[in-house]
Amino acid sequence: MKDSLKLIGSLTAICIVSGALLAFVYDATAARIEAVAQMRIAAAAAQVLPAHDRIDDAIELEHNNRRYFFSPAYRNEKDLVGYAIQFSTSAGYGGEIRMMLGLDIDGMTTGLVILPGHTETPGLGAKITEESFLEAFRDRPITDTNWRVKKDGGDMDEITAATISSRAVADAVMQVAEAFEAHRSTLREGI
Amino acid sequence: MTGYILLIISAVLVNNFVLTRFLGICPFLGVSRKMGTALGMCGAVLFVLTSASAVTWLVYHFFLHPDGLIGADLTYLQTIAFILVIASFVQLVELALKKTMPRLHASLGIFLPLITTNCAVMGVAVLNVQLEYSFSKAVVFGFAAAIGFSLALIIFTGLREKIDLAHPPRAFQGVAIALVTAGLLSLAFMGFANMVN
Amino acid sequence: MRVTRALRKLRGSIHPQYFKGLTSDCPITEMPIPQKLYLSMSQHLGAPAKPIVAKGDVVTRGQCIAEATGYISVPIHAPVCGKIVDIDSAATPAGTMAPRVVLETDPDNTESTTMSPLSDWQDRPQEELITRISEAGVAGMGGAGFPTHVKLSPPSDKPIDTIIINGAECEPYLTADHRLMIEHSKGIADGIRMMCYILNVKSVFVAIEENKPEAIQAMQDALANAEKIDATVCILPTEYPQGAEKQQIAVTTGREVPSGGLPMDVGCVVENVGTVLAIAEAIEKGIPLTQRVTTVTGHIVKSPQNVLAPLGTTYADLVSFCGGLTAEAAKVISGGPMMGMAQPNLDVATTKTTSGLVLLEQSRVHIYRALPCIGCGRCLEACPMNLVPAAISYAVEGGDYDRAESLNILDCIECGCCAFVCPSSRPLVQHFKLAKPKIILKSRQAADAKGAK
Amino acid sequence: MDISTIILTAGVIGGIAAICASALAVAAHCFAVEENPKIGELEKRLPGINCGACGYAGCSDYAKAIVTEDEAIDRCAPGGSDVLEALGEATGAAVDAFEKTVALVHCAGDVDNARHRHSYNGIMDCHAAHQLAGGDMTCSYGCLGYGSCAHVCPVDAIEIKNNLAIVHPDLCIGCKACVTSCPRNIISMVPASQKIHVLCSSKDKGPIAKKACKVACIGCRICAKLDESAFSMDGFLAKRNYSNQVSNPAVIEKCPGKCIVAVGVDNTQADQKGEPSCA
Amino acid sequence: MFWKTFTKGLWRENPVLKLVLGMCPVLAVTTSLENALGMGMASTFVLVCSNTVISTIRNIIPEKVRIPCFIVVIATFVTIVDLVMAAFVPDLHDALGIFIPLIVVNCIILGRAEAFASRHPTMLSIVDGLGMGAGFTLALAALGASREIIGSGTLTLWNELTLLQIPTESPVILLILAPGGFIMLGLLLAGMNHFSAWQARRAGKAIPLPATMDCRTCTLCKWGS
Amino acid sequence: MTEAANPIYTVSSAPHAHSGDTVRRIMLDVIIALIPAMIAATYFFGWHAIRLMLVCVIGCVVTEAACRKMMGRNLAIDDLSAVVTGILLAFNLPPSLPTWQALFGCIVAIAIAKQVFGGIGYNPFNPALIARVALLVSFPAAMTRWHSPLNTARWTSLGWIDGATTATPLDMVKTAITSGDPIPFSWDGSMAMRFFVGNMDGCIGEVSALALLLGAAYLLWRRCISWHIPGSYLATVVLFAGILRVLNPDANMPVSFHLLAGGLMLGALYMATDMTTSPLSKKGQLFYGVGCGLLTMVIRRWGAYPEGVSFAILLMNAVTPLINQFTQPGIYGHKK
Ligand SMILES: Cc1cc2nc3c(=O)[nH]c(=O)nc-3n(C[C@H](O)[C@H](O)[C@H](O)COP(=O)(O)O)c2cc1C
Ligand SMILES: Cc1cc2nc3c(=O)[nH]c(=O)nc-3n(C[C@H](O)[C@H](O)[C@H](O)COP(=O)(O)O)c2cc1C
Ligand SMILES: Cc1cc2nc3c(=O)[nH]c(=O)nc-3n(C[C@H](O)[C@H](O)[C@H](O)COP(=O)(O)O)c2cc1C
Ligand SMILES: Cc1cc2nc3c(=O)[nH]c(=O)nc-3n(C[C@H](O)[C@H](O)[C@H](O)CO)c2cc1C
Ligand code: SF4
Ligand code: SF4
Ligand code: SF4
Ligand code: SF4
Ligand code: FES
Repeated sequence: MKDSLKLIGSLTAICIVSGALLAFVYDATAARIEAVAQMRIAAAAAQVLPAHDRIDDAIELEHNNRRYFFSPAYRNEKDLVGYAIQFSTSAGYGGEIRMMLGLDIDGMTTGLVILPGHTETPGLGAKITEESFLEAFRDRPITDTNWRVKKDGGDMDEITAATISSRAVADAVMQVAEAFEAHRSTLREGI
Repeated sequence: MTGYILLIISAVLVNNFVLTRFLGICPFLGVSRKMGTALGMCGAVLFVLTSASAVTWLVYHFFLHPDGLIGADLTYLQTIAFILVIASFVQLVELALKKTMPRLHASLGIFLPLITTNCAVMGVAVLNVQLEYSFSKAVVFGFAAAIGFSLALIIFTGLREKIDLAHPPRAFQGVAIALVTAGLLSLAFMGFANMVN
Repeated sequence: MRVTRALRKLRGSIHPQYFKGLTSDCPITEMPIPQKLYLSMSQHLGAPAKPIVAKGDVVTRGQCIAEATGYISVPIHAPVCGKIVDIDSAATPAGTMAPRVVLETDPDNTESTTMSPLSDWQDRPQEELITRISEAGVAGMGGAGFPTHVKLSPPSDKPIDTIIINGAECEPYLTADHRLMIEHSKGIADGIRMMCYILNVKSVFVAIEENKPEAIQAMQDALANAEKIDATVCILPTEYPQGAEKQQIAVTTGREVPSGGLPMDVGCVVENVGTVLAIAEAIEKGIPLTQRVTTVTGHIVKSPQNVLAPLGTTYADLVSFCGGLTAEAAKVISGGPMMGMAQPNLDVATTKTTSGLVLLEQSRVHIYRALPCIGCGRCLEACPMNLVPAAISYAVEGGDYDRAESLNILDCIECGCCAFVCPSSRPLVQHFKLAKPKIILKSRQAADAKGAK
Repeated sequence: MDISTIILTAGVIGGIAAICASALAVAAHCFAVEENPKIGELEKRLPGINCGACGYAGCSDYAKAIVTEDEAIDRCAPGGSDVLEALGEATGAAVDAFEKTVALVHCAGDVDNARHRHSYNGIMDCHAAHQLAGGDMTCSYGCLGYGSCAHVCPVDAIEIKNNLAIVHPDLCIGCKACVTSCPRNIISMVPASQKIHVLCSSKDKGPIAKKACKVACIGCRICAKLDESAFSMDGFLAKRNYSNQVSNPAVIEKCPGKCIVAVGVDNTQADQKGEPSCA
Repeated sequence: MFWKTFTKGLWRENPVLKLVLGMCPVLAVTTSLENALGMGMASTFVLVCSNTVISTIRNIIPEKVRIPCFIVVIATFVTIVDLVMAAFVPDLHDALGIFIPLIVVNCIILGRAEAFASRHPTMLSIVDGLGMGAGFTLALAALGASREIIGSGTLTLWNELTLLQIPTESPVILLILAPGGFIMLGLLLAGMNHFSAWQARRAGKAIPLPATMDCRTCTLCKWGS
Repeated sequence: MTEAANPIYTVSSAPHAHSGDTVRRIMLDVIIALIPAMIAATYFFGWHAIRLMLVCVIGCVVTEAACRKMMGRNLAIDDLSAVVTGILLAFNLPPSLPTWQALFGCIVAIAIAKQVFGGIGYNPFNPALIARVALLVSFPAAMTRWHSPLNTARWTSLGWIDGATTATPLDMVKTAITSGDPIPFSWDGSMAMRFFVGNMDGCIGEVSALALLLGAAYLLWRRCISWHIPGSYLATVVLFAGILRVLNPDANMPVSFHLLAGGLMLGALYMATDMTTSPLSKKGQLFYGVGCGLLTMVIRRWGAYPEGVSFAILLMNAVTPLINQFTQPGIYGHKK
């Protein structure tokens, strides 16, 4: 019995010490971990939406059962310059592809990035992350572009031998355009 | 229902625990010499993975999750809590088995401790949290992962029983040839890639 | 008397080139007595016989020179008169060392000691006949050389209802049994009747392959008016290994000897035609088994023929009796090419089981240059026991004898079909012969250990 | 840093630990199974290479045998004196001096010396060759050279050179695996300190032995006469008595069969070390 | 003494190449040199810390709960690493994924705790942890570098520092996929075996047997008993 | 040593007779059987077929020799198995594959998939298929692009003049079905005939079912292969494809398409039948063939890759040791 108590006691004691230590470390890192998430969005936004210095929490929209995160971006802390739109598609060859599209207040796209973590085939579908594919998505009017691959009668060049991935990206942007159209009023301030 | 079936197919074939996720390689290499031991291991893994999924899910959602009993976000304690719970649970079962069913213990029980320090069990617990599975999904996932592990282990044991009698060059004898074989097996499993999207 | 065909087909089988034409038409010729006879004490399966003569002793034909050393053992008799000049140890045709008695013959002395003929055998008790067979040194002449009296005294819980006379002679080259059936069909028929009497059995099958029509005819004639027994001449297709006991039981009676069992487990006794003849001679004439017909053959033998030679004749003597060789031999086989044993030289002497002596020139010698098994599965097709020779040999090669055992290596009859067909030229049978004794030893030790506890 | 968070965290994890530990303690109590702690104790002292030299399935099996069956403690050859001492300490058994032994092949009949009787065609394994007509060497005692011993040696200490098995004494760990593997029974363990050996196993009479092999023992008794304490005769074969060192090295010169050899000293076995042959 | 303890882990008893332990992270995270190094260093950190703590408290832990206590200590440091990496090297943290929490079940760490730290003084245990960790990192780096070079045609650190660029359009992607991991590790092990054999032969020593992963040789399973 | 007075006899274990068949002869038969397909490949793809076949055969043989030499074992290239592997590997490559990638395939096939295990007979997986899959995974772009057969440039150019590449029929069908589009070509009798003869996009050796069947007939006649594997394999595919077609004619192609398109014929007749990697017993071979058929169709229908033959056969290779264990024939004298 005494043995058992000693046994329980020592394990519990060690755990209590560990717990305390961890609580301390957690406390010390929590803020930073939180910030990392913000920083990531900011970094991506910096790529797709140049010239802003503040970005707010995203407005979540739903359209056709898909969710879109519109983060408004400001210059000089107050002038809205556009939105960084986070969205994703699961129509890729390998699975989900997460993207961010930049949109300025004139309704022109300012850039598209594929966020890390996609599973398209290296050498084929993975080419969607390359500038040569993505540049076609820049500087186009969001509502007046036929965001589809040429094979489907749209305006976008598909990547040779990776139509599926190209199509997935283009179609997803098309959906963004529709969502934007539908929710234009929700997105206050201007546009 | 189809959701569960897809989950199972995915865990067994497409994202096989051993061959594509690299979880539980140690027992995969270690107990694949003889079919008898491999089968024993499979039985033990099936049991432990399924029940560990359940136990860790409960611990996570009742104690660690902010919506649980405690009401505070203690999710960062998941590693330490999981390993503690799994290790104790497995040992408990082993002790009980040894006493009450010595025959079963001799065939399956001896593998139980081996599984404690094994990535597959811890992996399944962590994945359940990461993939935000419900309780029933978590249990099914644990079970399917174990089936995937067993499938890979049994096939691999069959191959190894052949290869152990082959004549590889000396440098390849032992683990090296086993790893190459596992690689080729994993290559064959790539045929299931992206089957469930 | 009936004539039938095989009840069923062999499961696996092969069709080697037979070359029986070399000797099948050569009548049995008796050989002049050689100068020296080398009588191995291990002429049969079981414990070797123990010499009861000493160096310098003079013996007469038919005199017992070595006595049986147990139940599964038979005595050995002097084939001719002469003087014992040496008792030493030498290799048997099987390659094992055994004591040997060297007899310097005295061809002019025709004296002989025989046992009393039991021509009224039908009125004598069966035990007496069995004792006679044992005293006459009769052991199986078709294969392993198992003491015949043991086979004829089955335990009471294993009733025998069928006797099968093995005249298949499925081995290529050999024709000794073939000629025996043609020339001594009457004696064989007598022997059959005696066996029936001893075992109290009516049903007899005489199994002969269809490539021996003359023998089939002769046996039919000899058995035509056999009263009191129900004899059947069973014509088998020409396929190797039709003559193997288990296979023969299956094709003639449809029964299957259980694994690890004996023919008597399914109520059968299988005897070679030569053995049957020896039984008849021993009982009716009181002559012990001291000579046998051996086919001396091969494309390089000048006049291949079926030789009736005393036991202990060296192979060199046999060859020179057949006129010597036309080209240098590269391989000398005691027995047939499928199951016979290759000999290191011609100094080895015949025994009760030497059914043939085959001499091959270099171009007919198959050299084993083993490749790994490529898994073609031909050996499976060929195996009459339905084993998986490829897997067994793979296991033996890798030293995994437990697996070999679990693959039923012990059921292998070493017929050689698998090695015959293997394109990788694997020494499959050698693997089995290598592993079987070790496995048997191990399981025996395990059994002993169990018994000790 | 909020002290209550720390207390909460520590409390939760401590609580989980306490529950687990108590459950275990209860279980350990309820399901206790007797086991001899000594076995584990001994096992720790064994090298753990599971080579089987002791004759058991592995180190733990041997440890068990020592405790439960009173098995001798000197059976772990690879462990040598260190392990013996450690085991002695643990069991309290008396420890005799541990003499290192190595395997020796009592044959010098390589291709140059021994004659072949026939040409063997079959599995490259001594047992298999021996099974067929008693082996392909004219000498029915000598090494067949198909390397069954080399095959079982766990440390590659045996090399087949010119059709003759040669043990490298400094590589041999004394596990005895080769001894039982030889169908000719010509390998035996000899003290590592002894360097002079009779490298012949032929019991044949002189002329027969001589005809079969150039370096055969012809049973002339010269060695036994020159050094009685170290050599004796067994029929036509000289035997080394390893409890004594060779006092008269002249035997090497005088042996007409040239089968008494100083191994590992001059141009002899150990000297011939080269690339171990690869199976 | 210290030096010997340190180098032991680097080569003679290299946990990956000689002892064949902790294979999961070795295979999973070595798709690039950077990940490999990250994993190696994270594990080394945990190894050193847990060795330190365990050898310090080794005398006050009751025998019966020895291993559970070790596990708790290890898990604590793993969690610390997890949190710190999430905060300061988030990309690496993402790339290593669940293999960070899985450090806790890495046999090497528990193995060293059990086999070394619980029997040796603190300083020596730290050195042992450093050596083993360095050996682990080295093996991971070798594997990661070779897989990255062949599999993606580059060798990059911290996302921008390109050390090497193979001028090819089509690298052998196989190498960075799961099968490539197994095969490359197999080849690496075979190379090591060959090298050790060659070394031994040159030194006239017994040729070491190639590593075999066999549960009999692992001491971990006996925990708690 | 003086010359022995007596001749030295050969002593070996029984049997002393042999059928005379050799591995080399079997391999030679396979090579002979592949000749029609080689001719077809050359006719349809011209110089590039010749280039690939030469590169693969030489690559495989040289790799084999080099490996054997490094391992210090006898060369054993005269058994011709490396030649067979080379030809079959070439047959599994698209005509435009760069030479260096084909060579990489040879090294994978012979070094990694065969010699590492000890050479002929010891490899658990089909070497040529391992190489094909390794290439497919490594260079998906190069391995899934095709230049059509009878391309005008097939004889005139060392490279391909016109850059136009297409997907194979299976690939097009798969792309169409997954994206819900109509199937881009019509499948009728004349189309089927075209495919049967070999005028379709695909790997150089897989296109002509006619040539492959001719060769297979020879192999069957020579008893190098038995009907069990190809028979059960093709029958399963027919059955499975038929059921799918009946259930949903819009999303599934007819049975004849599945039989003729892609590498099914090549796989079923020449690659699934590789003796080393397929079960020993006839019963096991039936299971194996059925397994191959099922997996092929599952991967074709639901998998990411348009073609499932290679993976199916490799997966069944993996379970072959298990099949061998569970299909031990009923041994004489054992209770059934
Ligand atoms: C191994 C392999 C990987 C593939 N990966 C992708 C991919 O990542 N993205 C993609 O769109 N298609 C991928 N494909 C599909 C084919 O390339 C398909 O033919 C193509 O997407 C459609 O053809 P097209 O672009 O020529 O119209 C892959 C195919 C294979 C065999
Ligand atoms: C160990 C052993 C024991 C045998 N015991 C008996 C027996 O008790 N009764 C019997 O009729 N035959 C017995 N036999 C003989 C066999 O049935 C068989 O006839 C004999 O082995 C010769 O067969 P073979 O030439 O096909 O090898 C025995 C054989 C062996 C090897
Ligand atoms: C493969 C094989 C083939 C055999 N062929 C014959 C044969 O052709 N003729 C024969 O009499 N015995 C043959 N035997 C021996 C028989 O199995 C059996 O032992 C013998 O007929 C028993 O009779 P015995 O005791 O009178 O010799 C063969 C055995 C084996 C294993
Ligand atoms: C009928 C038959 C089919 C074969 N098929 C293949 C094959 O698909 N791939 C291959 O690499 N070798 C093949 N081979 C050759 C050989 O069996 C192969 O290289 C072995 O797997 C090597 O051990 C085949 C041989 C035969 C007799
Ligand atoms: S020797 Fe044995 S394994 Fe081979 S065919 Fe005959 S019975 Fe079958
Ligand atoms: S016949 Fe020879 S190569 Fe064919 S499966 Fe049997 S052992 Fe293997
Ligand atoms: S010593 Fe014995 S086992 Fe070794 S090679 Fe010589 S005969 Fe064979
Ligand atoms: S097997 Fe090797 S190590 Fe063992 S005793 Fe023999 S030579 Fe020495
Ligand atoms: S490292 Fe994953 S099971 Fe050992």
